[in-house]
Amino acid sequence: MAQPAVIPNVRVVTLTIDDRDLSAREDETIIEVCRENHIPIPSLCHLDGLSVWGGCRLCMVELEGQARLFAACATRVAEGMRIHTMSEKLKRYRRTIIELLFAERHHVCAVCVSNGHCELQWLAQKCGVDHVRVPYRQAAYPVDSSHEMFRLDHNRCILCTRCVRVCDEIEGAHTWDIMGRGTDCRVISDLAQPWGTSDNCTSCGKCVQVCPTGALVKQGTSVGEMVKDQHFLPILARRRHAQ
Amino acid sequence: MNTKKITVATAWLDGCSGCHMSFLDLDQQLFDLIAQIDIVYSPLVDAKELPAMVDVGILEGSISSEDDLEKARLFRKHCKLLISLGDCAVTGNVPALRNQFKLTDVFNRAYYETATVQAQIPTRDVPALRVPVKPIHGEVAVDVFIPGCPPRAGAIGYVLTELLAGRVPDPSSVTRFGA
Amino acid sequence: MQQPQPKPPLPSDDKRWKIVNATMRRHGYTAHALIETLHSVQDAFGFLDEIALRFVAASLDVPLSKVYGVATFYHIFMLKPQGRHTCVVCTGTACYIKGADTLLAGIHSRYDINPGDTTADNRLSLLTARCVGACGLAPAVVLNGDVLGKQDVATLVNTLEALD
Amino acid sequence: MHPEDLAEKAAQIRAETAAIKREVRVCMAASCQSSGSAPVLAALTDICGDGGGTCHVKGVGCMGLCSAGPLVAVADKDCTLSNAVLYRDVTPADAPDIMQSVCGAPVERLRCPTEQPFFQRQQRIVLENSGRIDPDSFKDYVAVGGYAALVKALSEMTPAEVLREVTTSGLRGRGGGGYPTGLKWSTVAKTAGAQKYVICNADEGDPGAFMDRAVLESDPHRVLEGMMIAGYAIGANKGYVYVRAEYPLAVERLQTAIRKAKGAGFLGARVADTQFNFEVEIRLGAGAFVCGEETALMASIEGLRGQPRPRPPYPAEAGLWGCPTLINNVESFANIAPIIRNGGAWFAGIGTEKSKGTKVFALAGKIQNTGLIEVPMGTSLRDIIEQIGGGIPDGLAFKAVQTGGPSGGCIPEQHLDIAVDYDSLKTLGTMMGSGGMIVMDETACMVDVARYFMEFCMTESCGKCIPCRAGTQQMHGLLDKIAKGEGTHADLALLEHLCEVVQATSLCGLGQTAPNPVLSTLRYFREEYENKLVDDDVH
Repeated sequence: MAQPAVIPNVRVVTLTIDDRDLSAREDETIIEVCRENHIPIPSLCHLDGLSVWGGCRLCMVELEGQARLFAACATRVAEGMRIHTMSEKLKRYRRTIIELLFAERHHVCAVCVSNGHCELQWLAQKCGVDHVRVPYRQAAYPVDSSHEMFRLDHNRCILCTRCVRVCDEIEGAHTWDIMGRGTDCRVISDLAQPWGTSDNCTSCGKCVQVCPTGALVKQGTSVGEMVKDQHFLPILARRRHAQ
Repeated sequence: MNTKKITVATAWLDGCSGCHMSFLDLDQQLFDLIAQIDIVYSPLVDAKELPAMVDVGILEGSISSEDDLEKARLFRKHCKLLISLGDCAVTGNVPALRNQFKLTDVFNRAYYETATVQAQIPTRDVPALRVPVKPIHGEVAVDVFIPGCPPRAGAIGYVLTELLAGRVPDPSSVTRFGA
Repeated sequence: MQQPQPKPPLPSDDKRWKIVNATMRRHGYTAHALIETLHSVQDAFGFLDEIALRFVAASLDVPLSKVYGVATFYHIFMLKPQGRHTCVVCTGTACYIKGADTLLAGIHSRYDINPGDTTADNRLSLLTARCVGACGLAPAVVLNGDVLGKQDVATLVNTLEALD
Repeated sequence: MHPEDLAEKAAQIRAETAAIKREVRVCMAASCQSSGSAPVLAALTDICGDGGGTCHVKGVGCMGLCSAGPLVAVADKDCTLSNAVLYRDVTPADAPDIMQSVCGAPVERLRCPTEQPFFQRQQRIVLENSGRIDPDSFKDYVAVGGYAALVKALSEMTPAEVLREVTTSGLRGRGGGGYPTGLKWSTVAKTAGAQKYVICNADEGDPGAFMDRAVLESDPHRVLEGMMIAGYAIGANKGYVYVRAEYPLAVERLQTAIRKAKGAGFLGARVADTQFNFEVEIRLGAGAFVCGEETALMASIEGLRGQPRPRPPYPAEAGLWGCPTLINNVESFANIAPIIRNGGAWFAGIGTEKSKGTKVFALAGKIQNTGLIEVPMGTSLRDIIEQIGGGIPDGLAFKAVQTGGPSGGCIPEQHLDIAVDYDSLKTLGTMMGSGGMIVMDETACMVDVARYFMEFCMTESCGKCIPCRAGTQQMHGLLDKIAKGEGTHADLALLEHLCEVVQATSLCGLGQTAPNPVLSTLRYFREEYENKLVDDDVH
């Protein structure tokens, strides 16, 4: 993956992640350094090329000498940092957070067009979620099929806001936003109207590609058929920011 | 090798029987298993009564009716170890999709709107439906979960083989929701 | 050089739009005036309808979805018209301890409305608030902007009955 | 302007009213207004007329004992409340009798004794003018020494000296966190930036807390003065007061104060004829508790959804519109003027070793004297509740006092002797919070209390991070189940696990502290939970 041109006066720091000695530029975040070094850190809201959101809390890591946990996506590295990404405590927390997501809406994998290509599903498996201990919330959400090319199934939305950010920051349309608050939050287009009637959606489909689950998909796809392609994002992001 | 065979009971609650079919898909491996286990109660065999004590109980399907609940409780009571087999048992899956609707709407849809002859809601000899549909562990404690829709035959074989070997299986390495 | 977005015309010749416009002008039509402007719309019209949201969005050059997101995030903003009278029952801790829920139950049994509802005759809207800061007078309600302290179901329902 | 000029101006104002010997003060804060103090003020004014030039009727701010309102005090001018003759539950019909008593014997049937601990045990610094001056009068404020600290700072002190006094004072953030104010100011002062901001957090969201409301309604100039001194110390020329829309009277008084301070040359360009410029704007909240969190509050000022963002960067480095920003709470700012006037060392002499000064508490719930009090840090909870608060009404027994709002916890009888400060409350599993104290008697169900606070956090969660958004809802569901007597031991274990996860992983303070009411009630009243559990035959 292409990197932005290295700015000469950015210092290089040394640190350890899970007892591995590493070096990194001081303007990098922990999650960026982990990804470069193939250290797996789960995340659902972070995406290279989009602004930091810090909402999914799956990338929380432990820093030696600090009592609280830090979100790897929102924390810059520093000289001498000693980071732990896979403690038993973190694993327990991550598992619970994923269970909370599964219980919040209807993620019925068996009948999802993203089945087998879903970041939530992968993470559930990686984090050992073989069942959900909290009760399912049983709230019904609508499916918006009004757009001629794409479909939005709120039941599968995890509110990561990748779609909101890509539409605003990369496409520049800001068709999407979030309405309401708390667990009543919902992704909306324009004045919470059907997507197909949006005045400013350009139908570019970036939101669909960055969506980690089967919430935003192409029309006409059947179970397991929706495969997402996000390779364009770092390229577009770099060119946008170079402007 | 155990001298006494491990006893196994299975049942399907609100499910499509696909998980049982997947179990049968073990093909050749079934013969190895049968040498070590004794299926004492199952839709696959003739036995009509659940024995007083069974080593392993396997439940497919979600708890959608009073009958399902009763059977799940029965299994919990009489099985030393209880396995939730497949997504319907583990998550509620497709049967739980009806939780989004009112029960009356579900009945109307099933027995009036789509009926071609004698539209009526059956009331006799059918178990009452429960609201909401729940996974097995929503009502009784479960020891091992095998997600999947259906879980692959190999995954079922792996879990049983591990249990027979006296190990605690970790199905998450070979299974996931929905597949 | 980009041209500044031309300002949209006022939605109608209703004088209240001029008040709204004045609020936006005072803040230089910047995007960060959004919440102040929505307050101004609600003060003038009692609630935020689609016409208002579109007008504010166009005037401040803020995306529609962002305006809607803000309007629905804050509890004070109403997207539906309210009844002629508004009764806000405080559900802060002190009021809760002293029986705010019995006030709500009392209103429910008399008018058959829950918080967020308006009576069918459009006479009374019932809302709740997270502490109006009148804890010394718990349980308190705010009726048409006036705080009434130390309420019980009988006094409150009597007061509500006496409204026109 | 020099301090002597201001002192002269104050003397001039006092001279104008020198003939007035006696004052009739009517509480016009929100609580007494709700009880009908406005018609009382009108009736008294009507009878008094010009008072023969020696008596004066005026509206003042909060006198503290809100439950006994409307309150009217008859006093010699400049006399403090504890030495005044106080009347309670006054109606307009009582006006003639009260006016009679100005030069005669007190009206016994209306009398509210001020010898009681509620008045005598308080030490008023933040509330020193509250209930004495007319909050809408700039002159009243100046007459009692208002703006002297500002003028002193601007004319006689460098910003570094101001920072030093605030640091010396040991003042800690009164919004609840208890972060050292001097350190916060110094950080913003040190951060480079052409544009800096001062924000006054008046989004008093904790249910059961109304200290900031009373300060804003009773003495708004003092808050402005504190903000300006802060602006001078850190190099900011613009301030925002973010105040709840639920406090219309506070907003009105603040607007008046800003207008009058501007008119008098104490706000705006060239404050008090110095080179210092400072503008203040009011921004209205719109009913979102989470906006008390500083990054959410800044998002709200920027016109956005009030959702917090990860820290660092802290507001001191990158706050409002990315500029270095100082955020303090109303009560913190209200402490600044006396600190500058009397020196940091004077302030540091009050309170406990690590918590200096006084603290304003709002007493509410099942307690005799509901209202507002100000006591030195280190006063024991027992003193506050039994002495100052007058104990529990209706002959019932004390059960717990809740502090810290939805982020705090419940303290049982056995810990009542603890000296209240930031650190001692933390060791009890609760926190100072902004100062709300809700007293509960023996009839309270602690599971229900925990459920109440969890419901609060659930509805106030902004929805950004998963643990808070979904976790509070699941915890509420479990508490509801347990409260209804349907919960199992497995449910209680799951609840405790969720508490741990939500506390450790939530993005902002709302989520991180949301489990506190559950954890503290479990700590002290676990048997109440366990008594409600049903046997778990199937698990």
